Amino acid sequence: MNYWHEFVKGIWERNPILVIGIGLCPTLATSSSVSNALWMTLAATFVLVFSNIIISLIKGIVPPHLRIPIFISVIATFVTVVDLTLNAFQPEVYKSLGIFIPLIVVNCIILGRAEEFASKNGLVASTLDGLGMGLGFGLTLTVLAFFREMLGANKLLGLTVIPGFEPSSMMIIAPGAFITLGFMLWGMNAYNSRKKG
Amino acid sequence: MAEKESALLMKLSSAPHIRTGDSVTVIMWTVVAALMPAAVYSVYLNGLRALIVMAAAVAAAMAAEAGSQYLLKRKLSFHDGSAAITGLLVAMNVPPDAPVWMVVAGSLFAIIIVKQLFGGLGFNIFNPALAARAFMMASWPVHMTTGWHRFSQLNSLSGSLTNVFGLPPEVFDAMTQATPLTLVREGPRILHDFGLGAEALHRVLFSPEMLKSLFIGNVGGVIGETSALLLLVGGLILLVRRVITWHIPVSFIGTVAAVYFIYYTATGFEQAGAATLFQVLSGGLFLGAFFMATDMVTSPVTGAGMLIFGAGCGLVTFVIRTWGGYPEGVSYSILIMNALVPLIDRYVKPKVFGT
Amino acid sequence: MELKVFFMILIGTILINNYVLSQMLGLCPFLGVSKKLDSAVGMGLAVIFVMTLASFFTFIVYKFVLVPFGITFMSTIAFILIIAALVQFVEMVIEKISPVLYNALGIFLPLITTNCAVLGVAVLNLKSGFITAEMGLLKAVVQGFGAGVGFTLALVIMAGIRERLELAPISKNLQGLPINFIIAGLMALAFLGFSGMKI
Amino acid sequence: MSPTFRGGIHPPESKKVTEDCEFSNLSIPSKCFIPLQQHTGAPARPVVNIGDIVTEGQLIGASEGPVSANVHSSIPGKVVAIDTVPTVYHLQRAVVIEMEGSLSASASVRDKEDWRGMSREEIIQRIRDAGIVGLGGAAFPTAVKLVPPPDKKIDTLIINGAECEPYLTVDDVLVRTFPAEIVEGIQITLKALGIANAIVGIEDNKGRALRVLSGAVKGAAIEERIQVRGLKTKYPQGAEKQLIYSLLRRKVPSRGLPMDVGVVVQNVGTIYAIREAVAFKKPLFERYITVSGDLINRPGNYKIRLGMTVADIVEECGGLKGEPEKIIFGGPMCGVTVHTMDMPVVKGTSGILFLSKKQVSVEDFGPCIKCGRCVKACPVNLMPCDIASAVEVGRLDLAEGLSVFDCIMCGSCSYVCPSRRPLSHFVRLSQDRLRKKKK
Amino acid sequence: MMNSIVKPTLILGLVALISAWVLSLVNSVTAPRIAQLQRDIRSRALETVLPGYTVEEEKKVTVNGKELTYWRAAKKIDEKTSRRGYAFIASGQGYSGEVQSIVGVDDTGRIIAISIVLQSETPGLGARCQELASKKTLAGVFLGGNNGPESTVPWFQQQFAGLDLNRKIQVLKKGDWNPDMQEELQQQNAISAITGATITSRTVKESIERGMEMLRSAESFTPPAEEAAK
Ligand SMILES: Cc1cc2nc3c(=O)[nH]c(=O)nc-3n(C[C@H](O)[C@H](O)[C@H](O)COP(=O)(O)O)c2cc1C
Ligand SMILES: Cc1cc2nc3c(=O)[nH]c(=O)nc-3n(C[C@H](O)[C@H](O)[C@H](O)COP(=O)(O)O)c2cc1C
Ligand SMILES: Cc1cc2nc3c(=O)[nH]c(=O)nc-3n(C[C@H](O)[C@H](O)[C@H](O)COP(=O)(O)O)c2cc1C
Ligand SMILES: Cc1cc2nc3c(=O)[nH]c(=O)nc-3n(C[C@H](O)[C@H](O)[C@H](O)CO)c2cc1C
Ligand code: SF4
Ligand code: SF4
Ligand code: SF4
Ligand code: SF4
Ligand code: FES
Repeated sequence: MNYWHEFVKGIWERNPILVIGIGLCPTLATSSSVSNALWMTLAATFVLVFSNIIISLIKGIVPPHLRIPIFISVIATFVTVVDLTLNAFQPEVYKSLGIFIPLIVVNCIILGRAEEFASKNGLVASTLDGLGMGLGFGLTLTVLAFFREMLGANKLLGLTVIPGFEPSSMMIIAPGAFITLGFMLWGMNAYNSRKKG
Repeated sequence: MAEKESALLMKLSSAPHIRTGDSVTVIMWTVVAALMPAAVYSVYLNGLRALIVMAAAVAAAMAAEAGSQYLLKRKLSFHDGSAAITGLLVAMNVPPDAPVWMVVAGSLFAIIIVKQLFGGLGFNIFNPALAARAFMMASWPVHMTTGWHRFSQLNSLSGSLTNVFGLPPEVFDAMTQATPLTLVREGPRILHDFGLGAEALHRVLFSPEMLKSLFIGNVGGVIGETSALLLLVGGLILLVRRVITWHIPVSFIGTVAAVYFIYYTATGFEQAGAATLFQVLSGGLFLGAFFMATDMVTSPVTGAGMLIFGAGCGLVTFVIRTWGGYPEGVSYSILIMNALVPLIDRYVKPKVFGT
Repeated sequence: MELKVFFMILIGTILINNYVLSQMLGLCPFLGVSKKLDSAVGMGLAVIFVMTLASFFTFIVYKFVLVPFGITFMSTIAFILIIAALVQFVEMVIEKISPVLYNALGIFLPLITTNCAVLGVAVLNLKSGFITAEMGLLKAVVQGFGAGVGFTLALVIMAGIRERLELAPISKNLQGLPINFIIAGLMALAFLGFSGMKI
Repeated sequence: MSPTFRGGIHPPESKKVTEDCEFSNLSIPSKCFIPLQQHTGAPARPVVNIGDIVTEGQLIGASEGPVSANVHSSIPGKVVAIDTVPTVYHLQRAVVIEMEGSLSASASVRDKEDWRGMSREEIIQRIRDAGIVGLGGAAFPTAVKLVPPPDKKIDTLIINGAECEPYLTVDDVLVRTFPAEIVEGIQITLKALGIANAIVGIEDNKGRALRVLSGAVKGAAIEERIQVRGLKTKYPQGAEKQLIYSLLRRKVPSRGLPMDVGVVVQNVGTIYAIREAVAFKKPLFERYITVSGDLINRPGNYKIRLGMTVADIVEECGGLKGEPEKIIFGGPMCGVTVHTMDMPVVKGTSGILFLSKKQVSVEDFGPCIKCGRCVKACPVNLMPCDIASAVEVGRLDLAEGLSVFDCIMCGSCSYVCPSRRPLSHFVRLSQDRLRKKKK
Repeated sequence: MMNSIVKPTLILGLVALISAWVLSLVNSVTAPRIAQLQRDIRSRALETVLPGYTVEEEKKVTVNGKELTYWRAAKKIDEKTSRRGYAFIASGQGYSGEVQSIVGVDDTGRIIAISIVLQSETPGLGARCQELASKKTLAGVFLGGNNGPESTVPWFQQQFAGLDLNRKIQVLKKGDWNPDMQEELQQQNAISAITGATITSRTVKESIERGMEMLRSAESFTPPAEEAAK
């Protein structure tokens, strides 16, 4: 088993958003600023890694037909841990991520990893897989947030980028999110088809 | 995308062998010409600034069209007039004092994102100029909602609105700085500050002077909407030249009038007639109904479909103006109905002869 | 007066804060099932059905089980399990009662469990303060129904547009997801027209 | 207002050029190429051999099978070849005859027979023998049309004098020149059908023809009921489904025939030919045509022998003013372009047009801008824009749902399209492809 | 048969139990903090609008069926004298929803400060009522340019400090506020509206005036002029 590969595959080659096309709602909704995106990455990666760990540990004793409900319960438990912790210690972040924290539960990246990987692989591989996928998700999210925050608020992490530039506030609301992601996917396709020759 | 059939069109050419004189280029430039009365008048009313804004928008739109056609390796057809219309309408949809960079951004958005990405002329789903307006509205709301010109004093077409009702000068001043539709919403609050009731507002808004001003053209508003009369002239040119059909303008304006009349009557408003007329003449309804809802690419192809489309536009306009957050609903109503056009076209088809 | 409140909830969820176009919820099925108009309608109906029921059951469980026992922190787990069970149950019932309906909706039902709009409406019902509100249950159910209708509206419009675009010469790399996102963006732009609406 | 149908178009009429040209005869050509198929259905079987001497009007091709028509020699002479020649129906076998001997068989030479004494069968047999086919364009064997299946009850004969195609004036001049003959032809046809009602439909722009024919109907004291009615000038007023709807408000069902609503439609030229066939036993070997267009030196309406080539006609009509962009058999809306001056005139040829670049459309086409003009123009309420767009990207499945087989190929949609899209061509393409796919 | 229903239920129950146990542990740590935070928001706002005062009691007053929550506070000037201060919650319907602020007034009816605690106005327009006048730029932070001082009170809210609620407050359109305008506006007892968001600006002003009206029915104020006369 090539542990390095398990880690990096999620970042580009099997990037959950750009390649597999899942987990779209949190991607769009939490990319209005880089700081939101980073917090979301942290939250999702936490859930991914720990649910992968638990699931790879208990994979032997789970009755096959109860797989899904049990996996969902495990995931939901970690999501709730994140939810409560953010609410207590990062109230501002909690407020701006809104309902997308509980919705990590249905983010199919996580369930998908549990099903496809953690329930079949060992502890180390599953942990690395979770980390890699989380990073891939987070990286995409952050790049998207970078463009949206810069064009939509002329800010990055709260600091003005170009004094005097009047940002297009559409970029930080829904239409901007959709259009920017559309362009990112377009770029990805163009890059891939060029590479193929 | 399957391979185009062009190769199969024999050189010999199939019947019919004669064609109408109307071409896309002729149609498009006719629309530009029909917009000219209102545009020229607007320059007279709002000053050279309006001309600069329009010129910049048109140039940007045509350049964007040429550039994206070049990059997407399509046939160059930026001179067919459709991009010019889009640019012109982008400009006619912003306040006279709008910054030039903003209309340029609007034109680029319209042509590149709304039109060319979808395949260029004929394939766009949304009206490019209106999508650009919505884009600018969401992006730079301050520039889109300020910078109106007050009712002009130096105007030979229609006399300026005078303070016939003896309102305090500050009040009159404040009121004539807004667009008529903004006034409907904000007027009561302005008056309230001076201890006056809303009736004073209605006396001004629905007065014959105001209606005349709206019709002939002397109100604050976006570059294109200052004179209902000249828009009507342009619209009639399009009707006579058969560029557009009566269906959309008649059902759009008719629905707005009908619904407002019912609304005002039902809410026991005593000046229902004048108020309805006020609603019909303001807010760029004529600009939208004659020049933008009629964009054939983004409206249904059948007459019945057009009637439904126009009525839908009218209804949504009423809803947004009456209850919505924006004072003006024409542009959003058309955009929303644009999204429904594929469904309308799918279900409203003429019955095939003999079936 | 009360009727107006419910009407406002409906308008709010369908037009003003449309789940897909404004809240960005339920995007995976929105993009996944909008290729054909027929399946869009089927999916839409299934979602309306499940969202309405989910609003009802999650509300009941929250108010009468989680709150009295002081375990509101279990709400996410409870909700997702309720939704999963509900979808299973609905699937079984429909299969028994109406094979025709089952054939029409059946394939969409499993997809709904992982549709974040359904969990979203359950969570939003909490955030809207319906739990303590007067007629809260009814408000929650209306909100669930409205959210489903809003989702369906967006889905059906999208399907119409996508069917038409099949004939358009869109660049190869832009076809599929990229252009669909741009359409969604423009639809969202159009729906901004309803923002700030008050009746 | 004159009756009409929904849809249709108003192309420039361009009839002024020839509408006042009385009929004149073109010289008899020295060589004729007579195709064995000049009609819808199976080609005729040649009954002469190379080297045979034939007389004017002699049978040279016998009809084969239920839908076919006889073919006759149009000049006296010697069969020099039975060869494949280009015709408007693509490559066809044709009998080539070189002029020899004298002319004898023209109708006026024979004595008129009393057709009232003949039985229906006898009349129809004469029509069949004479090789009459529809002269309005479709060239369907007329005798077949006159014997509808027993379950179809015919009650009305409609005479198509609409002549809605631009440039063509041959039907107009025919009605003005031979009103009495046409009335008699109608009477014969009514008798052949065993009914008494006939309506002649003529577009309003041919006021003189309307007046002359109404006069002729009134003048002849006849027992049949023959009406002459004006129609709104609009293309394709002459298409039979539209004509029937305008005159009787009956809708021929989708993919049905006029007889499904109790009607038989015949062109005025066909009626004239029927009279000559029945009363004078004259086979169809000559017809009147319009020669027009901006490039012909002597446009007009001429009587010509079938099988005469375009080159001979050009020579007879004073030559061309320049290189034509298109030479068209028929009208500019429905007609077909020919690519060689050796093309022979056949029974269904109502006119030959020589048009310069100025007159015809040669532009490239662009994308559909969804203006809906084609939808408005289509007389059968199709959505030509959608059909064409679907075919263009190879989506036959979409075209199939759009009733492409109801298209009457009138070309109205293509005419009005501001984007110059060859819509009717795409519709035909979809028909061909769908037929192929079914097989 | 029995087994196929009982066993899964038991297993799932067990999973739920474990999860509930884990979560209750986490909850026991977080719950007090969450409650604490909720209290803090209000007390911090009170501190902002009544600087130097000690809040004594929370009271409610009902006028025409409408309820106003307010706080009485006092500030020591010297050993003997102390001054009263009040804070109340003012709320009004803005452009797209409720706009709520906490307003501090002294016993002469002058605004000490306000703090907008709730709004859902349009970003870029009405939402600028909470905008800080920050001049920090990315380049500035990284290259160490002159970033200027950062204010902690949103500029729109700062305008209200010192206005006299015994007179009507005027809403003028002078463009975005800057410190140079302060004096002139104070003289006119006016604020300058947020550009393009007159509705929001007006809402804040009107809600404060309405709140003050209600507060007057419960507490008495000595206008500055009378105080001077004394
Ligand atoms: C401004 C205007 C409004 C019209 N309103 C109507 C109408 O409400 N109903 C109607 O049947 N025709 C109306 N017409 C007449 C139509 O132009 C036209 O006669 C009708 O579309 C029939 O078209 P057709 O000749 O292609 O069948 C209106 C014309 C104009 C110029
Ligand atoms: C588009 C179109 C236009 C037509 N116009 C005429 C016309 O003007 N006059 C005419 O006699 N036949 C016209 N026809 C042919 C008629 O439909 C019909 O075939 C003919 O009148 C039958 O008479 P026939 O068999 O004597 O030719 C047209 C056909 C089509 C498809
Ligand atoms: C998209 C949009 C959002 C708006 N948002 C606000 C808002 O948040 N607050 C507000 O007071 N007015 C808002 N308005 C209303 C207009 O800006 C209105 O014209 C303005 O309040 C008048 O202020 P002015 O006199 O400074 O132009 C909005 C208008 C639009 C079109
Ligand atoms: C009657 C008419 C109205 C038009 N209205 C618009 C319009 O509102 N906005 C626009 O961008 N283009 C308009 N166009 C131009 C053109 O149709 C438009 O750019 C297409 O949508 C691009 O595919 C119009 C054209 C015509 C003929
Ligand atoms: S699980 Fe959720 S995020 Fe993943 S594809 Fe399905 S709906 Fe989308
Ligand atoms: S062939 Fe032409 S002129 Fe004759 S009927 Fe047809 S369309 Fe009319
Ligand atoms: S689709 Fe056919 S019938 Fe309709 S206008 Fe075109 S050619 Fe004529
Ligand atoms: S006439 Fe041409 S451009 Fe107009 S809808 Fe038909 S095909 Fe499209
Ligand atoms: S529906 Fe997929 S993440 Fe929301």
